[in-house]
Amino acid sequence: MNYSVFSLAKHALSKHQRWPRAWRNASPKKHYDVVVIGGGGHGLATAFHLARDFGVRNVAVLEKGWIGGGNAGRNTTIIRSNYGLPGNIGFYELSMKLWERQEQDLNYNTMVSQRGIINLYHSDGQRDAYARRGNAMRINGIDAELLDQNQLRKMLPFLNYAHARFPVMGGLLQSRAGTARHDAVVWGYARAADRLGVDIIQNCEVTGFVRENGRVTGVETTRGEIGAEKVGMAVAGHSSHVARMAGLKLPIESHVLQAFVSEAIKPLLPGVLTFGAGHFYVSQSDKGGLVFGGDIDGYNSYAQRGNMPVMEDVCEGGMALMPMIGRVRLLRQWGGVMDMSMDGSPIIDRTPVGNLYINAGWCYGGFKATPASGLCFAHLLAKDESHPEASLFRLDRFRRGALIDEKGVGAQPNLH
Amino acid sequence: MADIAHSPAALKRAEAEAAAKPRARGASQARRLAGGGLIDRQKPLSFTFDGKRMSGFAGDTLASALLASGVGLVARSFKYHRPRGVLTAGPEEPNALVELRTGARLEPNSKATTVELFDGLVAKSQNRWPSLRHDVGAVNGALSPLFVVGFYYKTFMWPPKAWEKLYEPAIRRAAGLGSASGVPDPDHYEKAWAHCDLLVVGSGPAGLSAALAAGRAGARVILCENDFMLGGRLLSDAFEIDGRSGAEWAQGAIDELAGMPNVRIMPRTTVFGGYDGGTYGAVERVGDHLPQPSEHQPRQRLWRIVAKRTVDASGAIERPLVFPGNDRPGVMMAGAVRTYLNRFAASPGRRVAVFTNNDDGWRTAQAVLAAGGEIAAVIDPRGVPEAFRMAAAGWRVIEGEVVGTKGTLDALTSVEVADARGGVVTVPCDVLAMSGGWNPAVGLSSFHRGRPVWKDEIAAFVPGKCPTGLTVAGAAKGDLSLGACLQEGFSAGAKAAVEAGLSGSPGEPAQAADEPVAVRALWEVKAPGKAGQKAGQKAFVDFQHDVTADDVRLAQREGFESVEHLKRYTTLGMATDQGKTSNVNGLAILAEAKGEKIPETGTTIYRPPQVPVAIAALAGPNRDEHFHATRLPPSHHWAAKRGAVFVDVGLWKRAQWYPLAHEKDWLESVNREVLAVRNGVGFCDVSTLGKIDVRGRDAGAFLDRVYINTFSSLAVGKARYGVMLREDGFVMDDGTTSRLAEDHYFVTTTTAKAGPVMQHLEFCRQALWPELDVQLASATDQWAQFSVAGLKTRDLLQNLVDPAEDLSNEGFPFMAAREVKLRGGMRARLFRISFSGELAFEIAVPARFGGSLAENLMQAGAAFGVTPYGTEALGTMRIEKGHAAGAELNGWTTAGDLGFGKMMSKKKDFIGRVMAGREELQRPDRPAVVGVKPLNPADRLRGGAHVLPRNAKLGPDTDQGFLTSVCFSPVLGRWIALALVARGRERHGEVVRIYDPLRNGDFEAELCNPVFYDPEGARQRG
Amino acid sequence: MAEFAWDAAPPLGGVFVAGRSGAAAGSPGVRLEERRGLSLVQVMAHRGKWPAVEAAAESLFKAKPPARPAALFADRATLVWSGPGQFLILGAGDGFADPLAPYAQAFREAASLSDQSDGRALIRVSGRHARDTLAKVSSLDLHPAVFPVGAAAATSVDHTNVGLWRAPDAADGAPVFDLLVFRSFAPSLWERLAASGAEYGVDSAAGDFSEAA
Amino acid sequence: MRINCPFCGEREIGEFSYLGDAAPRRPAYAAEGPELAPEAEEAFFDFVYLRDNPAGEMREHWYHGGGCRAWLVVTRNTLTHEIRTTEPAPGAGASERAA
Ligand SMILES: Cc1cc2nc3c(=O)[nH]c(=O)nc-3n(C[C@H](O)[C@H](O)[C@H](O)COP(=O)(O)OP(=O)(O)OC[C@H]3O[C@@H](n4cnc5c(N)ncnc54)[C@H](O)[C@@H]3O)c2cc1C
Ligand SMILES: NC(=O)c1ccc[n+]([C@@H]2O[C@H](COP(=O)([O-])OP(=O)(O)OC[C@H]3O[C@@H](n4cnc5c(N)ncnc54)[C@H](O)[C@@H]3O)[C@@H](O)[C@H]2O)c1
Ligand SMILES: Cc1cc2nc3c(=O)[nH]c(=O)nc-3n(C[C@H](O)[C@H](O)[C@H](O)COP(=O)(O)O)c2cc1C
Ligand SMILES: [Zn+2]
Repeated sequence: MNYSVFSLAKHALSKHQRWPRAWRNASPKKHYDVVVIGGGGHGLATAFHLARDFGVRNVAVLEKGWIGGGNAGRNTTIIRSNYGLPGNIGFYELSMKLWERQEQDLNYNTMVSQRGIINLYHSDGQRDAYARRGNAMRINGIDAELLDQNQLRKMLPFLNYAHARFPVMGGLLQSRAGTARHDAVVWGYARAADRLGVDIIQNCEVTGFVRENGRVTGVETTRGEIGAEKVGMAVAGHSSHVARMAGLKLPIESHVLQAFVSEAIKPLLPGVLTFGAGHFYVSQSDKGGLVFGGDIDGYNSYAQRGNMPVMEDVCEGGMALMPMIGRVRLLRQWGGVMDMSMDGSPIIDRTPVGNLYINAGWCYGGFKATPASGLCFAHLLAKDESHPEASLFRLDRFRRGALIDEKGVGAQPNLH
Repeated sequence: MADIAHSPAALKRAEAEAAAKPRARGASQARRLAGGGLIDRQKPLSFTFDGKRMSGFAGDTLASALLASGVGLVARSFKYHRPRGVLTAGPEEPNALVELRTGARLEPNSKATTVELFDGLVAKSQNRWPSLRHDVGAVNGALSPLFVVGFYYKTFMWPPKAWEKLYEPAIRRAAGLGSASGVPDPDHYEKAWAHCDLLVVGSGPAGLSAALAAGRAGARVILCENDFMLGGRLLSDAFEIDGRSGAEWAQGAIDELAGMPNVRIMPRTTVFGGYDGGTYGAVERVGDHLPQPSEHQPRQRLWRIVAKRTVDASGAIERPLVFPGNDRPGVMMAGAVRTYLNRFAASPGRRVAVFTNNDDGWRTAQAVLAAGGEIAAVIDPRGVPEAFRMAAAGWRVIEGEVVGTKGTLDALTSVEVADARGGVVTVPCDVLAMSGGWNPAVGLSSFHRGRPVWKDEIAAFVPGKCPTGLTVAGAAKGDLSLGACLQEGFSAGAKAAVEAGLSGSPGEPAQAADEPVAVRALWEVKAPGKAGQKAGQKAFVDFQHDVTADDVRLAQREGFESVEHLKRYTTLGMATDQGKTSNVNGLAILAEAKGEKIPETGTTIYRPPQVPVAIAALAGPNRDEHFHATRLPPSHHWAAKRGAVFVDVGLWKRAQWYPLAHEKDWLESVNREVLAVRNGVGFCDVSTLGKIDVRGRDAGAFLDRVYINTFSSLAVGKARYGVMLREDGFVMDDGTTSRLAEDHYFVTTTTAKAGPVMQHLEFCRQALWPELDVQLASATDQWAQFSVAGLKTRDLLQNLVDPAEDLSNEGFPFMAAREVKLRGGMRARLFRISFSGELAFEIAVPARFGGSLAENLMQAGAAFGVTPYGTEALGTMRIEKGHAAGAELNGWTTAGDLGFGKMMSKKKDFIGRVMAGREELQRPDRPAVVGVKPLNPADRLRGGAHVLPRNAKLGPDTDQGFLTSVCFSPVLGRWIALALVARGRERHGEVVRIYDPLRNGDFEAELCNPVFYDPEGARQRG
Repeated sequence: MAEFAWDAAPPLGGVFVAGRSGAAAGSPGVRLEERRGLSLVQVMAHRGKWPAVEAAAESLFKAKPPARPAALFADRATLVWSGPGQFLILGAGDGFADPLAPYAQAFREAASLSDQSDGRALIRVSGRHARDTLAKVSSLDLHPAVFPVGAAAATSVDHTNVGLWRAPDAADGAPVFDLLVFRSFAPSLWERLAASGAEYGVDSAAGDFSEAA
Repeated sequence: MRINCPFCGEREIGEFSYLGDAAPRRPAYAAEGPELAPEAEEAFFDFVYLRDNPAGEMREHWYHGGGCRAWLVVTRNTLTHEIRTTEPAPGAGASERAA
């Protein structure tokens, strides 16, 4: 049954006693055409597109905990397509286009909110670097504008222009960027995939691979063995761990990124803002909390919690940029475990192991990728060839040197 | 040290005096008890709430003062805008939130129950319009049948564009509670570090006992108390310890601790988080109890406390009961009622009904009587507990449950009670004190992800695996009774002292009886039969977010069965009270709906901060101009005197250009500086370049391994340009290195990479090649190093150096480097290197003489019109000269891309050599540095513009590169640029399209040799 | 050609005015002093040559150099540990004479020397609130039992490297700490120290190293 | 987090910077001549890019750049952040080792 204001009214009459489950509580079948490991945004979106666009409906998504319990459920929800390098540009724009019709695709209000993102610059060099990026976007038909300080003062009068340690000179604006309600994205894909017949199996951890002469034929799980023609892993943060079960070593490290939210306050910030002279970016959730974050903690970690120096560093950035938030209180602090790849860009590819496919290395930027990642991974799983927009996210690019290193810092994950 | 003015005893004293004198009692404080309490009746304070003037006493919180003044309605809830009153007496308060203070000091969402009253305090109710009593938002309540949990996920989807335009703005306006000031926070904040053997969190009986035991044993103890008064529940309850009243015992303990030099007592200090390595975060509210912080003092101070051991004695939080109408003003926590009566001498109401499922609630009835109040009834599904048989004689006791409440907007008039037989009686009363049992405060003990475990005896979760070094004591551990708290706290403190290696005697623990604490879980009142129909009010679980028991069940039916899904779907526990009163009730109701046991359902994850913390406190002094330190080069003061314009380069402030009075813009100044150099002579402070002394027998061999070219072969007295790669084969940094002695090289790096290169060299030395004898020292700040450039350079320097020095081309050839004597007895280093392409030297003297060097260069060059120049002119000349710099060394370029391919030695191992050989790094169509000249000299180039094939169609495949460095070349009289362009080296002379839509640039230009100026390099060798 | 004058500009010249700042009541709780006119030589032992370094140091100072974090107050100079196999020789210097000269011979075989005389500024923090002031900038535990006279540390303050050691107590028994910071950072550090001490009352001064005890 | 520098004692994490896994060893190869053996490229690829990324104990490189400038090898648990040992890198404090 479709969600709409009418169905709401209808159910109000029956005191909301009759709402169906958003997705079935499925238990594992013996065998599937495709098993997707990981019930995060990417895994669920992959299942959805397999079922809807490629007619592959005998699909299971295996989640070790509760769906969305990983990074999909703990990210700062920024969506944007303001990348500057071939490989990324087209892919993230594909994703942005999918975001723009997501509510209709899923019949679920994921609150995609295109309130815009502004990356601030504080020096001529930084301005030119953003100009390079923005121009690359425009060449690819993506919206981008370079704001000077006057334009910025009109849009963001509350920034610290008067007493800035590093002058706030302007910013790169992408108006179509914004945020989406992260949990809703997970639930929306789950419900839509479920309605197409996909089994979403929670509390089902993959503990190993079943292999016949080198090729994967299924997975071992905490809920028994499950056979599969093909297995796709989308286990962000735990990719090395799962890949090791198949004897693979990846160009990936697991790092913690923290995020913070303030007490809910009345509307204060228009869109998404990133500080160019420190580690701080922020937006305001529909609930009213300032949602902000900064740099990763900087050392390998699976602890899913952060430390104090980064929290202080982020708040220093916040106060340097907008001292008006000083008396707003920080309500909660958390962390997520992410795949940090060696060039800061993702991997969507086959693996050297037959029937095993990988979707990994999303670093701190994979939420915005969710729709396109799902579509492209589904494409790869269904057709055994890369989607055109994901054709550079290859596993062997590190060996060949075809790196996609937006930051230009090289093979050191904690610097990306 | 403890703020003695606010210690219980001091206030008792003050009160005695007060009793003697005629009452100094705030006229409007109708509900203030005639006597008792730990408030200072000698210090009346006045404040306003929603513009209405009221009064209270020192020692009050805003909440207690409001109650004493008879204010029942203080706030509106988040979603349905329901009228709400004060529920608790602590940081767990979900209802009584106000906008505190005004203007730039406005603090939204301040909990009236934790705000310490001060004279002139101004508070405003929030999330209501036009007023607290008449709030149109209340219609949401009427619409609640539609606004069920999760409703917005199911609608607002059409038309697609309407979300940003229509629905979202409306939702956002409705959401949020208070407003931020919108202007910079005017107060100062500080950070500090503290170290101790034992950190004690909380100053109740458990905390005080722990501090006493450890302190007596000689341990360095820090005792942090969130409240402005120490004592915890001892301030609220009529306890007896060692034959004295609890409050008196607490005062004794505080006095003893205050007398110990090894103990630091920190009131108004909240330990908000525990992090790795025994590091705890705490916020000290230095000036929040004052109208504004006193001079030279911060508003708040962030403490990083490093503790060998920690005792978490943060107590327990009382649980509301979930029954229809439980959110009405006048319904309060039973423990809070005792706090208001005993500590604040403020009566929430005369006629009190108690609804409890545990023995502690009954003690509220006793407290009410003791305070001269009246017991309307005690309602307990268990009937009268054994322990209270005597006391309860003559009380109206109903074995049953409350199933509804009646009252006005701001007061309770009666409660509906369903008795055991299903009959419903109406009990008139103006306060309902409820107690659902106590939840140990498991926050701090769970922040390292140890999951709390269920304890049936107290029907609550208690700490599970605790962070290393932390032990829990008292109510926080689930030992709810006083005797146990004292004992537990004491032994925890004594143990910590021993573990910290102290042998002193902890003395004796204090003694007290254990009060009854029996409880029978009651997660939700389900009114039987007849009462069922009668009720029909909402039963709230999360008061602030208006999450009801029905909402919990609806979420469960829709499949949000994981407790984490429940939280995210209903927002239960996500309000400013962090679910302190709602989490456990919510998950218990979920467990029942799922037919699970509570421990199976489990808790959500506990995260810091334990209570919300002001963002400014976490930033401390690092804001505004002090966000980061500032580095000043040796000529800074001199340049400032000349009116230089400065630019931030990393942390450095460098002179960007030196404007003259008549010059109309920066370009005019920069052009003048460039031409002055090219036609005469000028100088520029380049001290910010990284400088590293590389010494030791194997210094040469070492540099051979870190540079692509060879340095062991460099002659003493010579300099050589070098390029370093990262191990992945891309360029890391470049610079000139001079050999000053057999075993002494002087390496320079780019300003930006000085730190990273030093770290890299140390790694190579210590981790990769320990066998080499190499020593490294940073000399960046040691030398004032200026570049002196231009035709007349030699003439100028001849004036400055000792006559004995030979600066002729033979005596001091290109790329020579050595020590020289200067007139006036100064020693200096002279390097004949050129960034500008002119005849140039770099001259270095000890940094303290940087100012003098500038003066003396001016003097020595006066005859030649010597001109100081800044970073802009420096950049212009290097671009004219085609030197790659920061913008070209962007982390994506190989030595080949930059034109240094031939420098890469094939005879030795060096960092990055192997990976630089990868196919993609060798492709012929890689970008290369080229020069760019607009066909029309009037066209202005801009950094970041892209290079496309002439009349190309826009699209992914047409992008061929971009402009990295741009300047106006005064010698060529036009804008020129360096660019990284695919196959650039082969394309000199080709016309391309320069595309810069961001700045409306779109014109044609010619690719050319990047060396625009003096390609043969005759001038620098001249 | 006229002669050229070379005036030494101290790292904190023009950054502060000597005298009282912050809280004005009572006697100042903390004293900040820039100690000017340094000679500072970093000694870095060659591979395996620590014993030889000790010998050389003893010949010069009649004392073993610190092999672990410590500051040693010899009669001709103060020796401060600055890292494994490294220490600083701190004395008075006018910047004209080559600071390495007096030591080059003795350490020739044993160690590399690097002139740091102009690379650092020396700030002395003393007074009854010296510890409270430093607690706001330093993460070290400066409790007397943990950080006695002669204790030293290579540490950082506000993300900047700082050498910190405890000198003998002042006449009034108040503790005395010396902070050695990179010259270009000195003004920022000074300002942070002055702000941190403000609530106790600050007395700022400049002194010549050779004069100070 | 706090790291116990073998030279300085226990210090807060802000004084240190992180490099990563200390297990991969920089390969030796025959550097003479223009053409390198293909194995060299394989070995370096492994060294530069591939990581075990264990969930548990890991030996890793930390730099006490905000202190004594020694490189350290720290054994740390990536699940709990507990540190078991800290040792100097082979060349740190080399002056005290035999030449
Ligand atoms: C604090 C933070 C802020 C972020 N902010 C942004 C942002 O603003 N914008 C943005 O674009 N990106 C952001 N990201 C990154 C983004 O969240 C991730 O890249 C993205 O969510 C990863 O894809 P996913 O949703 O599939 O991952 P996840 O949600 O982590 O899904 C992976 C799932 O795999 C499951 N799993 C793991 N191992 C197994 C196993 N053996 N068996 C079964 N299941 C398993 C996990 O339980 C998890 O549910 C942020 C990340 C963090 C941590
Ligand atoms: N009879 C019962 O059912 C029952 C139930 C609960 C408590 N009690 C009584 O309550 C008392 C419990 O003693 P206790 O010492 O364990 O707890 P307590 O409640 O007496 O003291 C805890 C103290 O810790 C402070 N605190 C909490 N979190 C803090 C933080 N993060 N930072 C700084 N301070 C913080 C609180 O402000 C409070 O003052 C006993 O007297 C006991 O009899 C009785
Ligand atoms: C966009 C966003 C908004 C959030 N808003 C709130 C909030 O208003 N209140 C709250 O308690 N937590 C909020 N959180 C944090 C969550 O409670 C939770 O901490 C986070 O999703 C990580 O999950 P975990 O803490 O259970 O590991 C928010 C998280 C996100 C990503
Ligand atoms: Zn160290």
